[in-house]
Parts: sequence; C-alpha cells; structure tokens
Amino acid sequence: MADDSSPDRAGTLSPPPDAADLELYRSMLLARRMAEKTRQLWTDGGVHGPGHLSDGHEAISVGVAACLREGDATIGTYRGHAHALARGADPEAVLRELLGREGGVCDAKGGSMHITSVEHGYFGSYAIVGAHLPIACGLAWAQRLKGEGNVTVCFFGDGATNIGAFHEAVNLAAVWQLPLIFCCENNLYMEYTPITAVTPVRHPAADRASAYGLDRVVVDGNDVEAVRDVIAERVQRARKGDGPSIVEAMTYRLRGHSLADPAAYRPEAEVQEWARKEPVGRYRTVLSERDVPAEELDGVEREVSELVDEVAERALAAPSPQGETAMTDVWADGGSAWRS
Amino acid sequence: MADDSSPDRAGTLSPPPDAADLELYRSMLLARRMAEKTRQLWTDGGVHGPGHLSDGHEAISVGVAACLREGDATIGTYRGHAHALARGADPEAVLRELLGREGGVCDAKGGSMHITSVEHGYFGSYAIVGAHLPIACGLAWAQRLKGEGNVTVCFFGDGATNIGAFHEAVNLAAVWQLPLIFCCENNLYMEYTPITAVTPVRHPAADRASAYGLDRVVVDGNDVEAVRDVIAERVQRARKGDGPSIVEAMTYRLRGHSLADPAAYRPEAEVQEWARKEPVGRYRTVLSERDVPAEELDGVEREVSELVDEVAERALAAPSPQGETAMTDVWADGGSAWRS
Amino acid sequence: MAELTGRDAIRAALEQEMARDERVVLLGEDVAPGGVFKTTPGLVDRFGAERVWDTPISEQAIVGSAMGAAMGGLRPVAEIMFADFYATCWDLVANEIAKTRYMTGGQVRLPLVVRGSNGGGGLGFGAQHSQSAESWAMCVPGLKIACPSTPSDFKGLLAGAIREEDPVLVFEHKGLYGRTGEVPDGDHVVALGESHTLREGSDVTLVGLAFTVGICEAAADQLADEGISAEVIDLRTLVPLDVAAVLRSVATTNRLVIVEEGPGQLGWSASLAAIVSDEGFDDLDAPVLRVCGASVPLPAAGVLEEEVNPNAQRVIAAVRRMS
Amino acid sequence: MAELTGRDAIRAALEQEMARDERVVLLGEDVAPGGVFKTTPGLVDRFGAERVWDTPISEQAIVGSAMGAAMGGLRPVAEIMFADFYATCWDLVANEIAKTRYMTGGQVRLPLVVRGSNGGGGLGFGAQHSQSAESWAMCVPGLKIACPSTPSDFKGLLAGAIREEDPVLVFEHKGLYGRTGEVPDGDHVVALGESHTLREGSDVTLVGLAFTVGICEAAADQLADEGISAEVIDLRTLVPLDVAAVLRSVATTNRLVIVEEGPGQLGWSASLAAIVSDEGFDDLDAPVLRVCGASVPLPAAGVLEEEVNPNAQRVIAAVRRMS
Ligand SMILES: Cc1ncc(C[n+]2csc(CCOP(=O)(O)OP(=O)(O)O)c2C)c(N)n1
Ligand SMILES: Cc1ncc(C[n+]2csc(CCOP(=O)(O)OP(=O)(O)O)c2C)c(N)n1
Ligand SMILES: [Mg+2]
Ligand SMILES: [Mg+2]
Repeated sequence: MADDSSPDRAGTLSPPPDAADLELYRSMLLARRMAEKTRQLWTDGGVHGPGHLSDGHEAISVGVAACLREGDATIGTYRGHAHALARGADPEAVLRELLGREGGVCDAKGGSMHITSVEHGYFGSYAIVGAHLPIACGLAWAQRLKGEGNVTVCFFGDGATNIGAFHEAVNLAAVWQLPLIFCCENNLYMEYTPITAVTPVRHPAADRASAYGLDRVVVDGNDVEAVRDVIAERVQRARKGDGPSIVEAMTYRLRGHSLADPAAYRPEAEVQEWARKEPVGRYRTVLSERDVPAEELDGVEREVSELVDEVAERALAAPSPQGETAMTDVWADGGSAWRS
Repeated sequence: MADDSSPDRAGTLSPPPDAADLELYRSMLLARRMAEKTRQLWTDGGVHGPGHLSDGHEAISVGVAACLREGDATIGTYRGHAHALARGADPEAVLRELLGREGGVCDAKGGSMHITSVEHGYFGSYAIVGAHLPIACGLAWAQRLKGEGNVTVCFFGDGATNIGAFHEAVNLAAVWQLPLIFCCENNLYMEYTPITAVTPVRHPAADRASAYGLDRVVVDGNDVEAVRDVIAERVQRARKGDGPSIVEAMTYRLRGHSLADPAAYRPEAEVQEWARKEPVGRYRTVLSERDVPAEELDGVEREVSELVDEVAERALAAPSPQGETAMTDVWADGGSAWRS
Repeated sequence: MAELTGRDAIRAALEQEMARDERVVLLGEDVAPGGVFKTTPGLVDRFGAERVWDTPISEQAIVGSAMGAAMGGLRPVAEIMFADFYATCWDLVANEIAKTRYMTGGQVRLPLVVRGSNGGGGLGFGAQHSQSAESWAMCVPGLKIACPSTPSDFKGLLAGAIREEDPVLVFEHKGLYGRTGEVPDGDHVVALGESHTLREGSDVTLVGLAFTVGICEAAADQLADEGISAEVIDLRTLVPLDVAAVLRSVATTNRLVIVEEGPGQLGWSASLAAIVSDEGFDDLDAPVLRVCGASVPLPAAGVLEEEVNPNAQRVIAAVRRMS
Repeated sequence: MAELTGRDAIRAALEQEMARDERVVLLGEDVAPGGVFKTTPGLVDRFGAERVWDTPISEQAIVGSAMGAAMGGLRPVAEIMFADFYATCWDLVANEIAKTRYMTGGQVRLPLVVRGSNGGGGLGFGAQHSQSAESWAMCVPGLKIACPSTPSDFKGLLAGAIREEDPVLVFEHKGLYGRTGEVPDGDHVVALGESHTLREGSDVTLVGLAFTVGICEAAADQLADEGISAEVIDLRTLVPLDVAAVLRSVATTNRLVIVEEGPGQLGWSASLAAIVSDEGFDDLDAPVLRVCGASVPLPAAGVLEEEVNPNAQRVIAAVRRMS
C-alpha cells in the first residue's frame, strides 16, 4: 500500500499488518451482517420502501476505504449501505434510517437509497443512475483547490456506464486532471438485464477508459486485498496531482437487485460459481491460510453479529420521527418556507 | 463508390464520371454562395436572430450526400444549411426561412437553426448540442425494421462529443447494430474554445470509437472525394446490416461560429493555413488538373451565383407570414388548442 | 368485462395495440423481461425482440430513439421507469419531441408515447422516485398528457395515446398498479381530452387526477355523511384539459376544490384554479381551493410521507372552510 | 452610481463577489473568453484559470460539479448558456441540487448559483433558445429562483444569490442584457424574496417579472393617460415568492393583472393567480387576469414571435376587461 495512505478512521492507530487484515475482515463482515439484518427486517415488514443490498460486493467498499484518510470523500449509489459503513457511519443510525425512525442518519427522510454520512466523508447515495459522477467531479475540484492532497472515490454500477452523465463526468475529470477515482462495481447485471446485452464492449468501464486518455484497469472485486492495492496506487497518483483513474472491479450480487427481486433471471450455474467466489468467506480462507487462528476469526464474527443484533434492537425500539420533521431542512435556515 | 450507392436525387440520371465530379463542385459552390448570400442578408439586416454558416465545411455535406439515395436520412445541427441543400432542399425556401418570410421551408417558425426538408430526407437541424444523435438512432431503427437497406447519416460537431447524448446514442447504435453513420465535422473549435482544451484525446470522435467497439476513422473533411469514398464504404456496410460507424472529418470554419462572431480568438496563422485548404477552391484545382476546362468551371460558378441571386431576390420580395401562422401546427390536426 | 389490476390493464393495452398495428414497438429498460413494475411481461414472446427492445440505461437514447422512430414511420411506446427520470432526458422530451413538429412547419408527425410510473402513493420510494412530473410536462406546449386513475382508463387511455398522431406522455401512478377494477374486454380506447364525472353533486365540485381521484371519492363519501353533496370529476388528461366540464360543474355547485398530489408551489392545479377563478368568477361563492402536496421533496419514512401528501381529511377541511 | 448594461452589471457582481470571497468560483462554456453574452470578460485575468474554468459542452458535468464543489466547501457560480439547456441537466438541478440537503437530513449545504440567459425578447432565437424556464424550476421545491429586471438588480440579486446558503437559479432575460440603468457602486447586494413596487397606483395592480416588468410599466404609462392608476410590482424572485406584497397591493386596488412571458398553459403566474384568488377573494372586484405567452413553442420570425408574446396592448386590454 502507498506510504501516504493511512487506514480509514474506522480503524485504529497504525495497526500491525495482521491486525489490518483482521480489520478488513471485520469491516466486510459488518457490511454482510448489516445486509442480512436488513433483509430480515424487510421480511418482517419493518423496512418500508425499496432497498438494494450489496452482499457479495463487500470487498470493494472495504478495500477502497482502507486506502482513504480523513478529508477524502466517497460517494455512491442507492446500493450504498456498505459504502457508508466502510467509512465509519454509525450502524445504528443507518438501521434507524432504514426503519424510518428518529435518529436515522438522514432524519428518516432519505431512506435506504440515500444513506449519507458526511461526517465520515461519505457524501451520499444517489438513486438516479449516473447523477453522482458529475457531483464527484465537484468534490474533487474542491479538494484540488484546497491543495491538501485529498481525493474522491466515486462508486457506480456497470449499468451506469451507458448513461450520459458517466461520459460527461469522466471526460471532465480527465480534462481537469481531478483527484478522482471512478470505481465501477461490475456485478454483470443492471436490474434484470445482463450488462453484456446492452454494451458493445466486454468491460463497460475499463474498455471506455481510453476514450478519456485513461488506463484500462480491471480488478477482481471479490479480493479485498487486490482491490485495496489497485486503489491505493490510483489514490497515490491522484494525491500527487496525476489525475483521475477508472477502476473496474468485477463482482456479483449474492441476491436480487432489490429486496423485492427474487433474481430468477440469473442462470443457476452462474449464481453457484459466484457463490464460491464471494469475498467474505474467501477472505476467511485466506486469513486461515495465513495462520490466523480460527478462534480469532470466530471472535470477530461473533462480535460483529452481536453488534448488529444490538443496534437493530435499539433501532427497532426507537420512535417514529415527529411529523413536523417533514417540513424542515429544505433550506439552510432549517425551514421550508417558499413564500411570504 | 459502392455499387448500391446511387447519387443523390439532386443529381441527374447516372452521369458519366466527370459529370459527377462537376456535380460535387456545383453542390459545394451552391452551399458556399448561399452562405455568402446569407451573410450579406444578415449584414443588411434582413436575417434576424442567430445564424451559423458552414463556409469551409462544404466538402462534408456534399461528399456524404453523394453516397445517399432516396429513403436514406440525414440529420444535423443548427449549422445545417449546407446539409439541407446537399440533399436537394429548395434554396429559395431556405432563404425565405432565414428571412422569416411566407413559404419558408419551416413556415418561418424554425429559422436559421432549424432548417429541415423532410421530403428530401433531411430530417432537420437541431440547436441543442447532441440531442439529435439519439433521434438519429430512432430513424435508423425504423429503417432497419422496414428492411429496405436504407441508412441514416448524423452530422455533429467536435464539441458535441463531450455531451452525454453522444455517448448514449453511439452506444445504443452499436448495441443495436443500427444502419447509422455518425459523421463528426471537427472544425477544431466549439464556440470560442479549442476542442483540444476540453477533450483529453486528440480526435474527439474517432478516439472514442473503440469505447463502442467501432473502428477509428478520420478523414480529410476538406477533400470532397475522400469524404465521399470513406462514407460510401461505411454506408455500404450499414446497408448490409453490418452496423454503425463513426467518421471524423477534419475541417475548419472560414468565419466565426455565428454571424455575430468575428472569431478573434483564432490564431492568424491557423486561419491562413486553413484558408489555403478550403474545399471549394481546392476542388476547382483538382478538376483543373483533371483537364476540366476553365470555362466549364466558370460556367458552373456563374450558374450557381445567378441562381442564388435570383432566389434571394424572390425571397426578399416575399411577404411576411400571417400572424395566425404562429398558432398552427403544434398538433397533427394543424392547431394548437390545449384546453376545451 | 374482466377484473384487472392497473399493471395488467397496461399490458392489455400494449398487447391490443401491438396486435392491431405492427408499427407499434416498445423500448425501455428491462421491458423484455417484463419491466420492473410488471407491465410488459410476455410481450417479447408474442411480438419478438425486434418490436420489444431492451435498452441500456440511457434515457436520452430511449426517448430520442422513440422520436426518431416516429419520424421514420413507427409508433413507438417508450418506457421511462420512474417519471422522475424524465429529468435525465428532459431535453429530448421538452425541447425536441414537444417542438419539432412546430419548428419544422408541420413537416413531421410524432405519434409516440412515453409511459412510466409517477407519484408517491405511500410506497416509500422517496424524493427521487415519487415525483408528480406531469406538471413539468404541462409547462411545455406540444406534449399531450394522460394520467389514468382506474384500470379501465389505464387500458383505454394508453390505447388512446397510442392512436394519437401527437406525442403523449402517460403518467401511471405507481400506487394504482396494484389496484383492481373492471376493464372492458376487446378493443377498448378512450379518447384524450374528456374528463369523467364519477358522481354528481350539488354543493361542491372536487377535481382529482390519477391517485387523487380516489382521495376525492373518499372525501365525497364522508361529506355525504355530513349531508354535503360533492360532485367528483376525474380530469384524466391535462393536455387537452377539459376546462369546460369543470366550469359546467361549478356553474351548479358554485364551489371548487382541486386535489393535486404534487407540490403546491407550482403545478397543474394552479392553472386550473386560475382559469376557473377567472372564467367562473360569477359562479363562485367561495375561492377555489387547492389541496396539494407540501412544497418539499418527498421524505422516505411512511409517517413523513403521509404528512406531506394530500388526503381526504384535508379535502374535507377545505370544503368546510368554504361554507 | 454608474450607468451599466445588464451584462456589465452581472460582471460587476461576479467581480465583487469573487474579490470578497475566494471560495467563489466560476465554471461554464466559454466563460474564460468572456462568455457568449459577454457577461464574464476579464475575470479569468483577474482571478486566474483555477477560479474561472472553461468546460466542455457538458451541462450535466457543469451543474453536477457545481453541486459537488458546494458540498466540498466552495461557492460555485455555474453558467448555463441558455436556460433551455437546463433540460440537458435537469436531473442534476431538479433531482440532486434541489433535494440533497433535505434527503440527507440537512447534512449538506449547497450554496451555489446557476445563472444563464432566459426568455425571448424579440431576438429571434426561436423555440429552443427562448424559453422561460423559471417555471420549470418553480415546479421543484428546493430551488430559489431570481429573475432580475434592471441592471441594478442584475448586480444586486446575483450578489445576493451568491451569498445565499441555498442553491439559487438566476434567470437573466436575454432581452435585458443590453439595456442600461443606474447601478450602485461598491458593495451592492439585494436579498432574495423582496418584491419591488415600482410605482404606486390605486385602480389596478400589475405584476411582472424580468422582461414583463417593462411591459407592465409601458402599460401603466398608457393607462395613466386614460386616467387609470396602475400599481406596478416587480416580483424579482419566484422562490421566495413575495405573496404578501401582492396581497397588500390588491387590498387597495382590488384588481390584479399578472404578466408572464412563458406559455399560459402552466407557469408561475398561475400559482400567484390561484393564491391571490383564494387569499385575496374578498378584496377582488374582478377576476385575477393573466397575460401570458401563447401555449406554443416560440416561432423564429419576428412577426410570429410578436404574435405570441405578451405586450402592453394585451395588458391594457386585460385591464379594460376588468372595468
Ligand atoms: C437514470 C435511471 N434510470 C433507471 C433507473 C432504474 N434503475 C435503478 S438501479 C438500475 C440498474 C443499475 O445497474 P448498475 O449500474 O449495474 O448497478 P447495480 O444495481 O447492479 O449495482 C436501474 C436501471 C435509475 N435509478 N436511474
Ligand atoms: C447543450 C448545449 N450547450 C451549449 C450550446 C451552445 N452552443 C451552440 S453551438 C456550440 C458549440 C458547438 O461546437 P461543435 O459541436 O464543435 O459544433 P460547431 O459549432 O463547431 O459546428 C455551443 C456550445 C448548445 N446549443 N447546446
Ligand atoms: Mg450492475
Ligand atoms: Mg466545432
């Protein structure tokens, strides 16, 4: 990893290498357990409205977060819970948001598709495909003007590579040499349609990089260390003023596009194949092979599961927001008056 | 030229080769004289509103039109007079439109930026950069469904390659394998800004082709025969169902972006260099070298100049449209009622 | 007559029109696998992949292609999954589709339909997936606008839209996809521009559109219990707008409440209210009142969404304010 | 006081604010060479290329970058050359900029301005370069909207917009860029939300916005000759909307005519008319009348553009209709 990439604030002070590995594992597990809990809360009827989970994608958000420091920004999509958590967002505030309770991270106004935690550098989840890529340009522009060497990482799906905003944003970032990494989570599908059916190149992000004078970078998005290493290099370049990158990380959703989607359109063999490659269990195997004792790994798992159970319980016990909340925070003065 | 590409309906029945050459010359001259006339009418105050001429670009519209047949479609930008004329639009109706007179090709409702002549296969001039590229996809889709082997050619500027609609349209055309040729007229500038200042690749259209699985094609856009030959090959492929192409034709505006623009931002040496390469005089030299007698060339010039003078005179004598015209043709029933 | 859901009624209209006229083609994201709101299942099997195109996520390319295809002689029906996404292709809709016939002096016809889900409906879709975009469209001359409220109209108005020679946007309220109702069998077509008076009344006129028609009916039920007789009009289309029917009704009831789901700041109810306040001035015994959504983005939590949406209680309160 | 054109007043506001606050940055197409409407000449020389960015033709990237930059602590001013082009980036404006503060529970502020040319003004720009897009914006809660009518307000309202903590769209009527007027020297800032009563009158209130303020004044002049005393109010901003001032005026004049350039089908005048017809019901001796643009795309030819635009004669005719 690059010298100037310190671990995310969710981590602890300069941990020894194996502790950092365990931290990657813990962080992926947190995302996984939170997704599982969310699915359960939805099945139970507590989570209302649409929800998009990213079980299967965890290595990407966690691998990226491991390269970032305070002052760096991330920004993502409706499939954004893991991204918020990886930067250190409070799991309880996230669950309260999903459940529509007081103390939700967005005051219960955003919901599942808009999880945001600006204090942790996660500038939000945007639910209209592609829109946040131009926004990411602006975040990176501000960072560049401040001159502190901070960077922005922008997550998006394979499907987003075909919308106009993608093209405008990557082009602008390249022209302006912004400190910005575009990180495509290619999970092979837009909603129900395989991305290859609607894209004339094999790698919808990486194969477009040359159109903006950028390198072609593809990484195994289910290998957390591979993601971390590739992103670390790109972050280092960006910090030095060497401009933006596109990284395409190959991954797969373990489940449907949204909570309501049984994902019947995917061939069973493909699903099975990717289940074998899923990042959390796979990384456990890696760590075991590095002689991390099973008890230690079990301990992390237990700890994370307990944490998620606890915060879910507290979130479920939280009250609904006051009705008046609906009329606040349109404007910076806290209100919503539009006429006198 | 491909066997199945017959000359545009503006031409005559299968002319012998040198007659075809003269026809290219005549057609370019018509565009040039019309541009000059329009500039004069604007200076005299007769043309109201914005106007974008394409003196310097003539080889492109004419070279393309020479590859097309009835049933083929073209579509272009606000800089569209030459494109309309090359397909056979009536010069007088065009000038009436520019002057805002009765009998204008768009009933004086479109003006300079929206010259359209559907009966000649020119589906219009669109004034919002990039918008007509997706529209071209639809024209080509309809042609493909009809199965008559017709094609669409879509003209746009270098500046248009950075807008989202470009990306969406070229991608869709490639995925759907549409019979569509995207023809970029790269005149090195958007309005006042050199295209290289805002694009991270040298050839804003051609260097993006690979992002859509297409070939990289650049042509000298001031060489009418080169344009014709490159386009003819691409048209032939499209007719056979081999899908879309992007062609980038290099050219230069002889004057400003619009009638009101003195174009002071362009280096004098660059202007001079391109003045030497301008397509009309250059093609006259080519024809002279092929032993076409000067009198014949002079004859074409005189004929075209007289035609343009005559139609201008008639157009200037035409009355303004009736006020009620403003309230017609919103709807297919001819009216504009929106309530009962 | 069959009892259908809104979504099945849409499918029925598409099937009816595609069978009738082979120029009718569909395109949109995930339309071949049946659409995320399950409005197009099986159509690709019946009509083939050349007439039911799955597109990339490229709204500009979708509606732009629809326009070009219409110019080329087809009668495309494009799907925009959520009406909020019109914002990603508004240039094609508002600047090209709406204006090209006029700008070209009538050289082209654009018989095309763009349809998609609209509004909130208490489903928790939040600020970017719940807007009432029909008012955006009404700001732009050149677009016809249909907003059906019943399964019967989901079928009939969509078929009517497909048979129009002009571009029509059909806004399908997502809260109505699952509601059932009687739908005529066979060829069922409703012409655009005719409102529907659901019940007659003498004391007040309630005007609704799409989801708010049900709110008007619920309010009318409760008002009836209080002895107030409300006439309920379903506008059905905004362009053409059946102002005449509303004025006729107000001539009898002398009172008008308009119920719009979108934000009160600006929306179609303002136009109707302004027109009736003027042209019905002498008939009105009380000001025309509008019950609208609050002028805020739509919040996600159920309790908050309820807080900002119009409902029958607010309509009743408005009626009481009038007397 | 200096006599400035509208375009120079804009430049003066930008220079004033960029000198005052280094977080203020500009971006847009051709802004460094001075802009196609010559509103930004010389700014790149004074403030440097890092603060005056020339962009590609990428409206989504322009306004999206402005939003991101605001989230990152800058105070960007983006130029959209013609307001019609908002359609190419409407998603960023209507779905992101307008909603993100609310959707995130107030986690972000978005102090940004998007400015650009609006309206027709008889310049022959035609259907795709002459729209009155301020009404599109008013359909979407979360955007402040300023529409200056004088060089003084071109400067003051733009400076006020830049100092706002919320996103503001400034619509500069292209017919006013060349008109001159007195502009205060030095720090000149006008707060958003306060209308301006240009002249007092007792018989009728005329309300205008941007270009139509001049139409109201011309009408008031002619009405004065006929012995009719018209009060003229320049709304200045649509959000916040100074309804109170209009109601106060109507309480005296008992008559209101609103003059909007955009199509009458739906626009801001409908909202104001609906509100005043309700809240001013008892004060009104006649229906609120709206004089609006025709509900057609704007035609190119001068005689046709005149045909569809509001003008003083139509305002006078409306006033006569009232008495
Ligand atoms: C502009 C736009 N069009 C369509 C949608 C509906 N939609 C939501 S997610 C999605 C698929 C996105 O696919 P991808 O970018 O690959 O991300 P993934 O969901 O696979 O993570 C679609 C089409 C949307 N939100 N925005
Ligand atoms: C979406 C949009 N943005 C901006 C403009 C203003 N504009 C008109 S022409 C032009 C430059 C276009 O450059 P290019 O595509 O190279 O075509 P050229 O004019 O050089 O032929 C610009 C920026 C526009 N019409 N549409
Ligand atoms: Mg995907
Ligand atoms: Mg150019």
